[in-house]
Amino acid sequence: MAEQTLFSEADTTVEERLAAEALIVDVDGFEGPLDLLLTLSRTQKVDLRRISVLDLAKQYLAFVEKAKELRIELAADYLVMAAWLAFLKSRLLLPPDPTEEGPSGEELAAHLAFQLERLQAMRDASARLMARDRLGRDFFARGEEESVARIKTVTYSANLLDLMQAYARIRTKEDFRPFVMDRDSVFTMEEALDRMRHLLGFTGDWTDLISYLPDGWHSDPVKRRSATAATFAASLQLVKEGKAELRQSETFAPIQLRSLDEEH
Amino acid sequence: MEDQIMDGHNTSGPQASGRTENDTLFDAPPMAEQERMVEAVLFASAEPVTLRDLEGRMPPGCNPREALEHLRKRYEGRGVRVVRLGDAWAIRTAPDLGFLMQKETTELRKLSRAAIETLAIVAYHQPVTRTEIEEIRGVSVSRGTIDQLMEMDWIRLGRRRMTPGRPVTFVVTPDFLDHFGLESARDLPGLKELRAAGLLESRPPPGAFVMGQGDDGDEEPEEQAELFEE
Amino acid sequence: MEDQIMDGHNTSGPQASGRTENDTLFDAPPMAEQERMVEAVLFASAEPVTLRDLEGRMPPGCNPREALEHLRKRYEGRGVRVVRLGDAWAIRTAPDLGFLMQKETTELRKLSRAAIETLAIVAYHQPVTRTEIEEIRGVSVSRGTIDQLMEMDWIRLGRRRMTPGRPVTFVVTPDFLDHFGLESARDLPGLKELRAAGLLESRPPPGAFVMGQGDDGDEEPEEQAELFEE
Repeated sequence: MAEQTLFSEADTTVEERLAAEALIVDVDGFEGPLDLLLTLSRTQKVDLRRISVLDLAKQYLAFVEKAKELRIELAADYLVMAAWLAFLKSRLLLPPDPTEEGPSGEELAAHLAFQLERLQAMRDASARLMARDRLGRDFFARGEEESVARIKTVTYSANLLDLMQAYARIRTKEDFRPFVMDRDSVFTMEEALDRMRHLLGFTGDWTDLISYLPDGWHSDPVKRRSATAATFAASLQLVKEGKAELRQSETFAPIQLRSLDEEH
Repeated sequence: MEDQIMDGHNTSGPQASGRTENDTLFDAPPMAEQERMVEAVLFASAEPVTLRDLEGRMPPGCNPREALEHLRKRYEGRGVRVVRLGDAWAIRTAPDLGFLMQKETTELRKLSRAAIETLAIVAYHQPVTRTEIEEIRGVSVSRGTIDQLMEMDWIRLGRRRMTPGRPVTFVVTPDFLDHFGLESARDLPGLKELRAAGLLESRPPPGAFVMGQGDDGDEEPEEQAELFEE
Repeated sequence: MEDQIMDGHNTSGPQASGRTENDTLFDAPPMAEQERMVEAVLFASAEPVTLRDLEGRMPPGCNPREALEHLRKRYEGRGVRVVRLGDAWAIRTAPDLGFLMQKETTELRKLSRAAIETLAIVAYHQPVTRTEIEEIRGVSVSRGTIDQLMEMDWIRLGRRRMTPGRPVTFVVTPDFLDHFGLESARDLPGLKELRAAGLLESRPPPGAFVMGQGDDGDEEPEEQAELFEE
């Protein structure tokens, strides 16, 4: 019944429907499923301790359904809560299964009611707290602090935040160090291209690509890998430019390159 | 007078030790005089002054606690009042005269609903872990909220909880008490009723179906009690 | 007169003047109440207050001059006095109690970055040697920085490390805990918690250490615990 007052469009007043829509559209205004449940529970107009969790679960599920119908994106929390409430609802409605482990529906419902009551209590408490007479608004501290004796003690100010931030700064210094590549063992494609443009003219026939690797880049595996990759990429570039052609007799066979440039 | 001030700095040995002995031989000033001293110190400072600080400043043998009680009575019903804030004391204007003080009113920082609720939860449930705050509110506590409350010096770190993960806890500060005119956290409005209703308990959810469960569900009630009692 | 009384909403002329007359017909608060008002204003104001200013703040029909006279008499012989400064009035501590006011003249200075970083390292890694501090900071620590922190009584010498050279270690003091509102150095939040609170923007380097155990895993926890107990 409760969900009817919220959602049924048949016999409700315009105001009620507007209110229901406002509730749905304003889903971002709720601070999570618990907040929404608390708001819904107010429609029951009873003490939070005597709330019907079953009705509340129905209301919530209806709310989620309605939100889906209206194609409102609900955050995952809301859907998780919906799944849990659906489970709770079934537990409350079905006769207890003696073989089933775990807490009873009533226990779960009681805990939810407790959570709602506690949240409401904290809301009331914070309202009462903020309504108290407050320093700087209702009552005041000494306006003019006195300094009589001229004894200068230097006190250094530092608060806990300073301390923690300083520590965080030191411990994460590494994270902020600019990333530096190990240039020593990297042969770039530009370098390879440069080198091959020079060499291409001197090699008339098919030549193994590996022979284009610069001196000193053959033995160290790291260097060799980088130089091979760069040389291969550079050779593709040369083929694209129409200056060379590549061939390979079979998979994993040596790749060979020859110049296409007629003038050389 | 100078001599007292100099106590920290080591002046020549024999003289200094001689004085210390002498000091304990002096009779403490009469209570009326002690009350004047406390009055002067409290008036001069905008910040609450701790009992320990008063003891340190007043001549040896003084009983600032008793002097404070006299002073508090003296100012009852006056334009300013002697208020207690935890271990510290301060003079504050009477709240009913706030209307005279528009000039002094400071713009109170606007706090978000999340911040206000978090503050209330820390005050009423202290010492409380972040997870417990989240469990009570049903949503995660945003990054800035705790930070902001700590910056305002209304909450601070308490003792670590002796549970797995040893999570840090939060408690309210003397500044918080001062701001809201509370003698101690025990004087929070409605605290007794809330406790009697069991609403300050951190009840673990039954069974495996845990909504926003904490890794530190097991609360030691003694710890909290201890904090509020002293 | 009219401005004070009026709430700012300008009603039509004759009506307004009619109200002014009415207002002056209200009885002024009793003198005891006026005295309270003057007391609160003098206390809370950052500067001496002139009679005119008092008149402006108090309800119409008040006689601040008379209230001041009463207040001045009331404070005769007390720890504070009502004093006249030119044409303005203020509450000041009695001159004979000036010796109590020494603490009010402290100068606040911001701790240098080197000092706060060194302090943070000692707090998080204690007991820690100077060499270790330098390793963590990545720069050398000047003699002055350590001296300053020791002078402030925020760090002190701990036990010598049982390693070649038997280097001295540093630990934080109870004064440090007091100043930073900590129950123990173990209550300092770890990197993870700092990040959760939004104090850290970056992600941890792989295998980053977890607070508490530090990178000096060879430190026996007992040693630290012991240090804090005394």
